[in-house]
Amino acid sequence: MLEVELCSLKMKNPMMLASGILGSHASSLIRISKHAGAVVAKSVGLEAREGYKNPVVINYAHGLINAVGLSSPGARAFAEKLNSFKTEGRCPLIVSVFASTPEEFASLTSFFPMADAFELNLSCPHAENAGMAVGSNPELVREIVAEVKRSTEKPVFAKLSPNVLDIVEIGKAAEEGGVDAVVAVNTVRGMSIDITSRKPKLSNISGGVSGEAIKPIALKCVWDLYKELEIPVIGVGGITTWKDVVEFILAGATAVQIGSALFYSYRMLYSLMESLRAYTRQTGESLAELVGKAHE
Amino acid sequence: MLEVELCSLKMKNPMMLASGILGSHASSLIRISKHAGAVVAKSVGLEAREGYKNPVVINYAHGLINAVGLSSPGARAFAEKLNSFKTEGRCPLIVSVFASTPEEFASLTSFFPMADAFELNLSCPHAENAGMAVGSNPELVREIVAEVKRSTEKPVFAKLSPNVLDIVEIGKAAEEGGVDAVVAVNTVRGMSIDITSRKPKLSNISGGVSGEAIKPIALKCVWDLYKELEIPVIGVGGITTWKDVVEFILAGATAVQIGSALFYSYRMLYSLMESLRAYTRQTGESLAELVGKAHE
Amino acid sequence: MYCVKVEKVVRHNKDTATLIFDSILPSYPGQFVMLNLFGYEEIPLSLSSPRSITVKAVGETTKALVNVNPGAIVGIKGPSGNPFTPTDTKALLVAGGIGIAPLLYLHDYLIAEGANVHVLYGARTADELVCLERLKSYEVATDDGSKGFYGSVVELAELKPLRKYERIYACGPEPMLRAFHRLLKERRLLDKAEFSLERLMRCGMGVCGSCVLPEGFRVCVEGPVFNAAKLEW
Amino acid sequence: MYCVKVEKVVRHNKDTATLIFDSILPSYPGQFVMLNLFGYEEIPLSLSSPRSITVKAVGETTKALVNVNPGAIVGIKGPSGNPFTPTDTKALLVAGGIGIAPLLYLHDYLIAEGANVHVLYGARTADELVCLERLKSYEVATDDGSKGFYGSVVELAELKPLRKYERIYACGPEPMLRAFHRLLKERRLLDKAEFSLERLMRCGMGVCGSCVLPEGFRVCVEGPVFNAAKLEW
Ligand SMILES: Cc1cc2nc3c(=O)[nH]c(=O)nc-3n(C[C@H](O)[C@H](O)[C@H](O)COP(=O)(O)OP(=O)(O)OC[C@H]3O[C@@H](n4cnc5c(N)ncnc54)[C@H](O)[C@@H]3O)c2cc1C
Ligand SMILES: Cc1cc2nc3c(=O)[nH]c(=O)nc-3n(C[C@H](O)[C@H](O)[C@H](O)COP(=O)(O)OP(=O)(O)OC[C@H]3O[C@@H](n4cnc5c(N)ncnc54)[C@H](O)[C@@H]3O)c2cc1C
Ligand SMILES: Cc1cc2nc3c(=O)[nH]c(=O)nc-3n(C[C@H](O)[C@H](O)[C@H](O)COP(=O)(O)O)c2cc1C
Ligand SMILES: Cc1cc2nc3c(=O)[nH]c(=O)nc-3n(C[C@H](O)[C@H](O)[C@H](O)COP(=O)(O)O)c2cc1C
Ligand code: FES
Ligand code: FES
Repeated sequence: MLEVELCSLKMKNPMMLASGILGSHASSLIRISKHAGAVVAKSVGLEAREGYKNPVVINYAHGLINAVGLSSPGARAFAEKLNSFKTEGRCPLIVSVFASTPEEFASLTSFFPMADAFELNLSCPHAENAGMAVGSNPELVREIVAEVKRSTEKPVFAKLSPNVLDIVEIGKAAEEGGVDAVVAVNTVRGMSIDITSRKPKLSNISGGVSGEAIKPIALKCVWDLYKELEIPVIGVGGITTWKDVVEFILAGATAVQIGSALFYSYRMLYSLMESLRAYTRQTGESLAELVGKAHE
Repeated sequence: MLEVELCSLKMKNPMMLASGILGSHASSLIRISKHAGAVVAKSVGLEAREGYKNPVVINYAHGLINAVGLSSPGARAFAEKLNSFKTEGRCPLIVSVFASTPEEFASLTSFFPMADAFELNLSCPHAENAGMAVGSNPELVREIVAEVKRSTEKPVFAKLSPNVLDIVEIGKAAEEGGVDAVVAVNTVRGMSIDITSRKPKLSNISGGVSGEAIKPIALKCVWDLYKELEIPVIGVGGITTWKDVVEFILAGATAVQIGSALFYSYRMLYSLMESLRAYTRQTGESLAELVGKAHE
Repeated sequence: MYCVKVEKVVRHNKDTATLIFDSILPSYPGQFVMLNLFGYEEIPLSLSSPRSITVKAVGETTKALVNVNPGAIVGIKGPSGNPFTPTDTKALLVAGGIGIAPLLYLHDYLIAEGANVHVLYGARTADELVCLERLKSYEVATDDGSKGFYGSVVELAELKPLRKYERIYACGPEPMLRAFHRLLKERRLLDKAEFSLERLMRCGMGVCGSCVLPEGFRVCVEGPVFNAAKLEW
Repeated sequence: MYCVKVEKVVRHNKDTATLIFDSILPSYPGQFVMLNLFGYEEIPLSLSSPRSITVKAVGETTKALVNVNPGAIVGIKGPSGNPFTPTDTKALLVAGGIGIAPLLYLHDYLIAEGANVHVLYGARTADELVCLERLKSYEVATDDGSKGFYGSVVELAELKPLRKYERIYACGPEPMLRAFHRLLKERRLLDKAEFSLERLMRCGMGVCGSCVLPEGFRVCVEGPVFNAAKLEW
């Protein structure tokens, strides 16, 4: 009842681990893969990158704000780290890549033979020359996608930012470039100030808001993309309960990603899976049947 | 210690009632004016407008989502309603106006001799031909502001939307047009779906998210506008506690607006005022001294 | 918002019905819900018991509600609003038309509290009087004299020794409530009385301002039940 | 994040100090805080008592911390992480270098619980041994023999009847912990032992993944204290 097929990936349930959450080590990805439909590794670029200084993540009553700054060991070193997922992982592995140019994006795919699909980070809101900086220009998005598609046979997903005037415009550009699915959304620009020290709480001053606060914002993006695109939409942003999963599916998400909710527990996906199983048993419908139902 | 002067308006504290919250009747505006630095009336257009069907507001654990749809009795009727504020109001009255063209905007000001200032709604995310629909185009924003400024001697504020790629670009356009202050932000696009009925909860399908959820998003806008503009910034979005007020002031807000928090209590502004008084007594600094301090 | 199922529909006459839900809504008499009949509008309705509403068809949504089939799912926000202040002594309930709805709940509640409850209930015709079987002690008035007192419920009330009652509760169309307010004022009984008012409601949660009274109160939060003395009528 | 004031700074030697806060942080021994010295980095530090940290200067932030002035305001996230499992019987604490910090807190806590506590504490030189005056029963080891046993603290431990202790707690540099792990494994005592580990931490709240061990555990959530038997060393 929970199984989903997404661009040829067979997933045991529609829940994927979102990029950047516990995705820097094969060991945590393997652990989470036990109950995930798929896992997305932390975004990786060609070269090693330090990321911002601590503090890079803060939590508030309604979610998290992070400015990790795409820290990563670089493609070669990360590929080595991920190798053990091939034998021990229990679900498809999606490798998230960031870069500044179409060529650079395309050059990344060959490093990761263990990947079952690629996710293009066109949406990190707090990185220079990467993420949103390249992902808010529809022309560039189309080119990036097209170039990456030429470099690999595997499915390619484009992860979009909500920090644009019209996310559908970017989604359409990705679709025209030949992308297999869109992922909506990455974090929403935001920040927080400590009133005692009178300083921004993040070393980078601002970052991206994730978690429950952004759920209605992400849901609206999924709704709009589902309406206007032909390709599948993967919903992400604030999903914390099984009801949230259903809400995103009804809005049009074929699959969902879960990030910040792991804050509450490593076993999050397991308990969501159990609840979703109970739900489908009760309604008698598979989750796949519910995709986009709220549009009817 | 709490007094603020904003574009020649003398305010007993930096807290203004945000537009659209309890702002359709003089009686509620008068009641709130007792403890507010200023009040902004519900946005009004030239003609009467029904707004959307109920449900128009929903609440979730982290804020509200509304699609009232700029319902209003039209300029003439509303001006009559507001008349009694002149004698009974206890703070400056700001009239918020929406329209589709610069000329229409400008024509509205003459209806409201009781207004101490005007706020231009360039940012409602769920209205056709008004709000964001006109407020996301920098050229048009510049023209609207210029035209309105020609129509009145009173201070004019431009209320901006966070649903754009670059709010500073719009803020600068308003500044170039001659606006006296910018107000950031209006609500963030969002929606919610009821999983039992499998329908969007709002009659308009989507609406604008307000309340605590959007505080970090609004704060980032205020921070960026303060950095790049010369004119005062009025901060709004999710302010619920006195600490939030201080946080916005540190980020660069000369004054703040409070909307959704009135959900908790009509006496919200009173209790915030008392807390802010205690805070300034403790630190020995006036709130006006703190504006933008977190940038240092 | 959450959903409840309509378990049973009791038709009282051609345009009034009581809808009984499949679950109890924790509430006090006088509180209302914002009820969303999907595909129609979300409207405010007083609870006529902890698990029912009693609704009169006056427009599109109420018409659809009165004709709803058992099993229908409706969205609910609330119960919310200020309830009636209960008493365990002598209470008079004064209802006009569908204003009986919240008073039905109050009636049962006060009797359970051990109060001595009497109801004055007016309508245009006998046919419009509903749920009389639920009332322990009542007198009715009809505009056309088709049942009970010939005249309005306020005229009926004028004949009564109102001072005898510890508390007086009223709900009905605003002209009726205003007339009753005048009567209570003359008799200096405003303090003892609570009125349940109606206003156009949009949000039902105290933010939009559409239900605000000239006194500055919100019907959805400070009301719908107000002490009659607070109303500047 | 919230802020606390550094009330007092106790310098132990040229690069180690204890910072005492103006308020108690509700916590258990073994838990850590993410401490933000504004202008520097936010770093993980174990509590050395409910209101202090004991820190050794190894880089920019720790250097600045050791030299901080009383009155300084620092940002705190936590206390968080898995604490040591307490005991009220016989306990052995094995510290290497600044690894003494969480064990100081544990030492006081176990004694208050009525446990019989003995400490083995190693460092490079006598000068690096701190807070000895807080320890009730201890033996020290130095790499250069400048005080106590001449050798490493693990070599010292090897000479001890470890089986006598109900629980064994260790904290120190990873090579030391790995050597001690081997020793405990040989003696089949891994089950009785808990180790406090360090890893580069970014978020300190279980989401970023930078502190994850090859076993899949997060040092910031499932750790920093782990049962030694769970470590695949
Ligand atoms: C606190 C409160 C409690 C109420 N309790 C009950 C009750 O228990 N039973 C009952 O039958 N009715 C009750 N009402 C009235 C009920 O809400 C309206 O009859 C209903 O909203 C009309 O909706 P409609 O779509 O059927 O009619 P419409 O076509 O919208 O309008 C028909 C008539 O109803 C009036 N009306 C429309 N919307 C509202 C509104 N939101 N509030 C008040 N009047 C409105 C209009 O002015 C018009 O005269 C209550 C109203 C309030 C404010
Ligand atoms: C759970 C935990 C508890 C700790 N408790 C204490 C304590 O009580 N007292 C104490 O003095 N130290 C403790 N540490 C170590 C302390 O966090 C590091 O010494 C500190 O982060 C170094 O920061 P720096 O800027 O001074 O040095 P840097 O210039 O950043 O680095 C100096 C050295 O410290 C290492 N290091 C840097 N960052 C970290 C990090 N986040 N975690 C671990 N090692 C790091 C580097 O690899 C390098 O060798 C603890 C670490 C962890 C993970
Ligand atoms: C600490 C942290 C790090 C993240 N790193 C990345 C990243 O490297 N690449 C990426 O595409 N998204 C990254 N994200 C965004 C998430 O993948 C996700 O889109 C976002 O957090 C919203 O989902 P959530 O509310 O379930 O967390 C990160 C989020 C967090 C909180
Ligand atoms: C019910 C409701 C109605 C609103 N109506 C208006 C409006 O008419 N004009 C306007 O400029 N903003 C309107 N807003 C936006 C608020 O003024 C404010 O910008 C926003 O809610 C964020 O502030 P808050 O989080 O304090 O509510 C409305 C908000 C709500 C919740
Ligand atoms: S209905 Fe919105 S304030 Fe009462
Ligand atoms: S430090 Fe981020 S998961 Fe542990």
